[in-house]
Amino acid sequence: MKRKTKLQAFINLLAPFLGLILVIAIFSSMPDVQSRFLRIANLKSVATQSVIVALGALGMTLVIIGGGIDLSAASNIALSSVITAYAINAGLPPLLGILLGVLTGGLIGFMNGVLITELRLVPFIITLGMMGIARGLAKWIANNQKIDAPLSWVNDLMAKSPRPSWLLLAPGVWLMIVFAVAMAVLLRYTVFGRHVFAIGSNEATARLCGVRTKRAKVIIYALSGLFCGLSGVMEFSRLTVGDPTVAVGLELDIIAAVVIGGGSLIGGEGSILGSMIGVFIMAFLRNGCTMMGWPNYIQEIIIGVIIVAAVSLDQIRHRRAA
Amino acid sequence: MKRKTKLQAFINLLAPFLGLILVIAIFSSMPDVQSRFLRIANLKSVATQSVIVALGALGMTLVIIGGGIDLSAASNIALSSVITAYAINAGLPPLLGILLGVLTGGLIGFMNGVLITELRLVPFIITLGMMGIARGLAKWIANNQKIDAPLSWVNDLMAKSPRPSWLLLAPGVWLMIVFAVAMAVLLRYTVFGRHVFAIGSNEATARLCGVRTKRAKVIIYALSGLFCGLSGVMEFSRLTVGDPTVAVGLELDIIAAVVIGGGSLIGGEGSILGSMIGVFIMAFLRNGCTMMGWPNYIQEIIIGVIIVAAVSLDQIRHRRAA
Amino acid sequence: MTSFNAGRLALEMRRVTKHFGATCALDDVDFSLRKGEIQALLGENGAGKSTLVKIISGALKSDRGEMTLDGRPYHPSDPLAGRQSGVSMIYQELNLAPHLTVEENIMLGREVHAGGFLKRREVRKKIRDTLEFLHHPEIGCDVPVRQLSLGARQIVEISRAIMDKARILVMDEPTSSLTKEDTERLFQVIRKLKTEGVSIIYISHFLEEVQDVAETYTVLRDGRNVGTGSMAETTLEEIIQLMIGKKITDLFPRVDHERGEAILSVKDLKGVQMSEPVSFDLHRGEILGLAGLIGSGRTETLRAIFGLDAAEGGLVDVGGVKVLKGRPWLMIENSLGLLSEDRQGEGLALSRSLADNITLSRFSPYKKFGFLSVKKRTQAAAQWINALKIKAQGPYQTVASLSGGNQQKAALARLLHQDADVLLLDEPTRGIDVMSKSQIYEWMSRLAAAGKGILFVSSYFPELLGVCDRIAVFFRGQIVDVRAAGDWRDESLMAASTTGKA
Amino acid sequence: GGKDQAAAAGEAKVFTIAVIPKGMTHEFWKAIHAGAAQAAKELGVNIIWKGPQKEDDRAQQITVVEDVISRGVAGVVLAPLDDRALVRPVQEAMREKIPVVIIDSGLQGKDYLSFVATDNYQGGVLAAKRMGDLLQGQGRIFMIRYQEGSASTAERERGFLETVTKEFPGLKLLVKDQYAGSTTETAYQLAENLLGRFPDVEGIFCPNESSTFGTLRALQESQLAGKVKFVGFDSSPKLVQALRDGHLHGLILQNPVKMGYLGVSYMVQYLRGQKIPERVDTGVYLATKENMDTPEIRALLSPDLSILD
Ligand SMILES: Nc1ncnc2c1ncn2[C@@H]1O[C@H](COP(=O)(O)OP(=O)(O)OP(=O)(O)O)[C@@H](O)[C@H]1O
Ligand SMILES: Nc1ncnc2c1ncn2[C@@H]1O[C@H](COP(=O)(O)OP(=O)(O)OP(=O)(O)O)[C@@H](O)[C@H]1O
Ligand SMILES: [Mg+2]
Ligand SMILES: [Mg+2]
Repeated sequence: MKRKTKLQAFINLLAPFLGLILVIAIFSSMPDVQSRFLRIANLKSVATQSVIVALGALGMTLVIIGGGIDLSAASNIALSSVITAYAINAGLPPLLGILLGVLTGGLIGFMNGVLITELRLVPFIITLGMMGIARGLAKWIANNQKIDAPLSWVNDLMAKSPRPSWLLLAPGVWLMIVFAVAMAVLLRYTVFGRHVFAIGSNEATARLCGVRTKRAKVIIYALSGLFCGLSGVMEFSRLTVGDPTVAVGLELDIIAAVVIGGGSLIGGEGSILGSMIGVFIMAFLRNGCTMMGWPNYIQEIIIGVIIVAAVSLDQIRHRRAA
Repeated sequence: MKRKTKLQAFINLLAPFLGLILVIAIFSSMPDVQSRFLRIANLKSVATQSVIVALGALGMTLVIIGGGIDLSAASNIALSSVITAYAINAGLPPLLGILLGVLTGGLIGFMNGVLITELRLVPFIITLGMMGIARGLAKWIANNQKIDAPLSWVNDLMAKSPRPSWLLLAPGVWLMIVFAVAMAVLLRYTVFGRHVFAIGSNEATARLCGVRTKRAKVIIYALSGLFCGLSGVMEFSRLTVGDPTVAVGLELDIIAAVVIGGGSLIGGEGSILGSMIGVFIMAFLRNGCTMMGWPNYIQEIIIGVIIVAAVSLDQIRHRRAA
Repeated sequence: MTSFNAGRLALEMRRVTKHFGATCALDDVDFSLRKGEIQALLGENGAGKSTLVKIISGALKSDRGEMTLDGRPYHPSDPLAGRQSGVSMIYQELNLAPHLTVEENIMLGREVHAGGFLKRREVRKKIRDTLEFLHHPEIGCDVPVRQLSLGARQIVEISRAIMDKARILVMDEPTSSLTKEDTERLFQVIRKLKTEGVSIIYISHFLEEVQDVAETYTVLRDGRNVGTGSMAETTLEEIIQLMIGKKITDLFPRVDHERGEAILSVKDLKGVQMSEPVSFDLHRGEILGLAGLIGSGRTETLRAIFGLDAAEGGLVDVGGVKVLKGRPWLMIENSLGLLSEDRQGEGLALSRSLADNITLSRFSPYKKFGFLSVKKRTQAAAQWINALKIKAQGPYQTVASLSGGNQQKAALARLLHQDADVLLLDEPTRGIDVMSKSQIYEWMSRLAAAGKGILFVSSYFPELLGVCDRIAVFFRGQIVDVRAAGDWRDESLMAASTTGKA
Repeated sequence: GGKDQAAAAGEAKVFTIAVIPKGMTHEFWKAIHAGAAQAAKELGVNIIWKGPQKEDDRAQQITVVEDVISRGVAGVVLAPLDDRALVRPVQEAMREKIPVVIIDSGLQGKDYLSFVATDNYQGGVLAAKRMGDLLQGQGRIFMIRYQEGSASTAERERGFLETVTKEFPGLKLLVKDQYAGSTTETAYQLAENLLGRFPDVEGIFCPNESSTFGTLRALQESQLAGKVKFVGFDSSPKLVQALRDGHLHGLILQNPVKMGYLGVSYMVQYLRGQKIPERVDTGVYLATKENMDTPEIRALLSPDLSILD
């Protein structure tokens, strides 16, 4: 029994990597890009490109495990990036700008949570509404334009070649790693994490067992919002401008990453490691397709197929394990 | 007892209209557009504008009542419109072009259904994958361009002032009405309709009660696909070109319309009448905001707020009824 | 009278009223519970028992009325507040998070932690001990609950309640899926808790059980308290009379039925988790009982027959039609019907109306040119609601808002409406009151008389003995013995199901 | 640096040049692609034609630039979606010794070889002048905007607006802050709704192809086509037809084929060690029903895309 679970745990651990390994293997064997694909420089740029989706996915994992969904994530990222740019442009110190951006994200998330719990509406609708509201606000604040904030150290956060070169990776990538570990610990080793799983699995039960479900849900959405805010700051750092039209439709990418990584939209299932793998599967796919110079429509089709394939693989594994 | 249910039925019937009446009342009382808003010509154009979303919503209602979701709807619409344009451009008779467009939609839907039932994956993922695949195909077939098909009677289907003028409304609007009635009857007065509700409410129960759940689900998605195909034909008719980039993000509008109309994303609830009202609420909102000359961001914010408000109203009504 | 009045009041409720829309679930109910008292709460289905205890636990709020706990006013705002005040509860409908493991479920809401970080090692041993104490060491701490059978889940639920050092323990039908042995074990636990000063409210429709464990009783009828007293000073008949307002003469009414030719024969059927293939025949006009312990494979057998779960192999022959790889719809076409033991998870479409649920497996009478007559269907549903005395506002009421027992009746109504020739009944009387039970036994008897075959799974031996013609005993996934009902006794059934030896 | 290296490699090596548009599905980008392909064919180089996955998404264009740098190309011809956001990736390319030529829209800084583009502001001015002529300086008009955050169309809108206010005070702008959105359908609906509100409009200007076409459809549907003076931007077969039918009274044209052609050929010339100009204006032109059959305008209205097949 004990050995069985250990073996199974190992398979469970490896299986999600399989998809990623497959994608990397495919591109590494393509004669055109072979030599370039696995170069450090390319890996670095894939890592940097992943930061924005990854940060969003950290929060989204929490939300999805808790049985919800956050469609406003991408708009929230855009709004936060605009707020950061606005603040820095208005002459505030960059750190304060970052703080404001992150807090804006958190506020939107908090509002999501409060509305969902107080109006007792499905998260899909509340966050769909918030998606429009946040995007509209972003455009309003930016006055339908992009905001050209003066360059500052904020814009180095996502520089592919970081300033103190011993950092190796962009500070944003390190932030992503640190937060991923923190979130994994939160989900696995804390009471709150346990409650998130319980709420996603059966909210009524959680409530009857004395979990403060409302409070927990507000925290879940607020946390997710904070991550969107941070992601928005990173977006600003990368673009060097605050762009209200950025990240349109990105929420679906974020959700797809979580689901590819084993998150269940019914709730109660998912993991940070899985979601991060999902993020990297998508990032490597995009990167590989672009390097190959394949047309975008081919890329779109391939990504669609991979999403289905990755999740089916995961499903088959689960079924065998059950 | 009997009277009570009758009264409640009446309230249930009226309540969804309330949102629509409210929206219309607001704009009709705005001094700026008052005189113009309720003109026949404007109503006609709102009706015509609604056709595409409405046809999509007919299928989506079925899918959502059955406990699923179809994210590929908008891409499917684009693909079908491209196929129709391609066929007509290639010299096929327009009727055949329409047929091919509708069937393409049906095929994509059928594939959704088969994949969902055979791979036993959540509809969200399959249709998310299919969303990319259909969009990619559309761009591929159209060679990343618009397809300029020669004008034919197909393009009169969505003419605001229809050819035989006794039609009053565009043939497309009549089609929408006919199909809406047909779908409402299907849902309420046929065994298949009852099965759809049962599957959405509890799939295990439906299976236990002898519903061929797999077959029913394939039919649901195929039907939804056919409606997307028809919607694509209408899109082509309206634009006179087959545009692969059209309707990006429209799936969320369609879903929102269904949910505003009382559809529950958990399944087992929803109605055609409600969804149609949802469609018109959104269409009148867009129309009114544009007529008022409000900036787009205000419009985006207002629509977000209305989505949340409409659904909350519905929720409160339900709670009171319970 | 002496023992009845002794002891300090633990809980007192005064003039508690609760409405659900037009339904009055509780009407000016007074209720009191003493320290260390084991009190039975009895009543027909829909009498308001669950509603009353949910108000005590904080899951529901009363419209009106006062409550005191240990003399202090007590108005829990949510279940958490209730628990913190020392009220622990086992809900009628199992209350577990399917994705979480046994351990996680037991500790849910009361996790042991240091600064928010879980401390798992300490609780683990306690959980093991508790499960062992309940004689279910085989239930692993790390198994996700969704992989457990219904009975095992009930054990998990009980473990949770008794680990939660409560002052008041409420049990709403804790033994509905338990066998006699497990029930005995539970009673030992209850008595032990009593000596520790815990007060217990015990709801059950197994009246002999209740008589065995409870000292006092309160009977609810139509949301009113119609009598309270000492168990020792009353008889079952008196209690039943209080519950339903009249006397019940025959608990197991019987309509004579003749055994005919075989209508269902199962050959070498082997479910995925069963150790040995199963073979048996069911005849027309016969009620074949299946006895066994939790997880002995009865449910699995029924599901495999009906094609709900894949079987590794075997043959099912229904009235001459051989079905190898059954699909449920095919089974229904072959006039088989199944009642699931899990009414909430599988048996009912909770968000749909009674009419929808009752007619779901047979629409043919209401179909004309492919269209349904809504009126006819509603009328038919209303007839079944009357026939089974389902307490509801009408055919339009959603099933979710019915009481547990009435939901069970709705599931049964669906199966009866289906009019199948072979009925597979998995714990059909779970949570159903005495009166209705005897009515259901009568139905079964009558169906058998009409030439139908009935497979009757139950963990409640008296009903098997009272209703069946033959009884088969399952042990660890295989049939160990089949005999005519008259050749079994309570003890021999028990012996066969626990040891596997006839 | 790159120059010497490339020159050393000489004619023996076939260069691969990445051409990165803002999007891939507008006719405009097709024409650029055709020009680029033509140059590639003539000069014997390969091109990779790759835009952002989502049309007009700044972040994704950055990703594409980074990815082609990773892949290793001889040079990049880029139509930046943003004059600021693309600066850093372009700098990175330069650091990797990959030269960059900018086409279509401007880029801040000086980290590129050459800038080949239309003067968008001038395009707006030209449109305003045409509108003024058509209405003889008097009338009620719309200016429909393309999309939030799009710099090149914003320039055209600015050119139009400033010229109207300065030179044609008699033109009254009924609408000037409504965005058509990125697709034809959204433009169509917007125009339809605007026409419902202001049926007495006399002139309309749209700043790009999709908004022009959407508005055209709305005019045709409302039986107003031909009655309302309509000036659009860029070309597509349907717009050419509308010009011929008198539904459109002016189309401001750029020369995308030339832009693509020059972008690639300058890049190759640079790689081969030749000198190239820093700024080239490919010009804006006005097409009307009268001049549309002149060879010069016809080539702009219906560019030859056969090379792409
Ligand atoms: N959420 C609800 N909405 C509407 N009516 C309800 C709801 N919950 C309970 N009721 C009604 O209240 C009455 C009492 O229900 P309750 O569950 O307390 O009965 P019970 O005594 O526990 O019955 P059982 O023995 O069947 O479990 C029933 O008529 C039931 O239909
Ligand atoms: N304690 C348990 N732990 C894990 N699995 C269990 C447990 N109890 C039952 N099962 C699973 O359920 C299967 C058979 O249970 P089944 O439900 O058929 O039994 P049953 O006789 O109907 O008993 P029950 O009264 O529990 O329904 C077993 O083979 C086993 O896989
Ligand atoms: Mg109850
Ligand atoms: Mg069982």
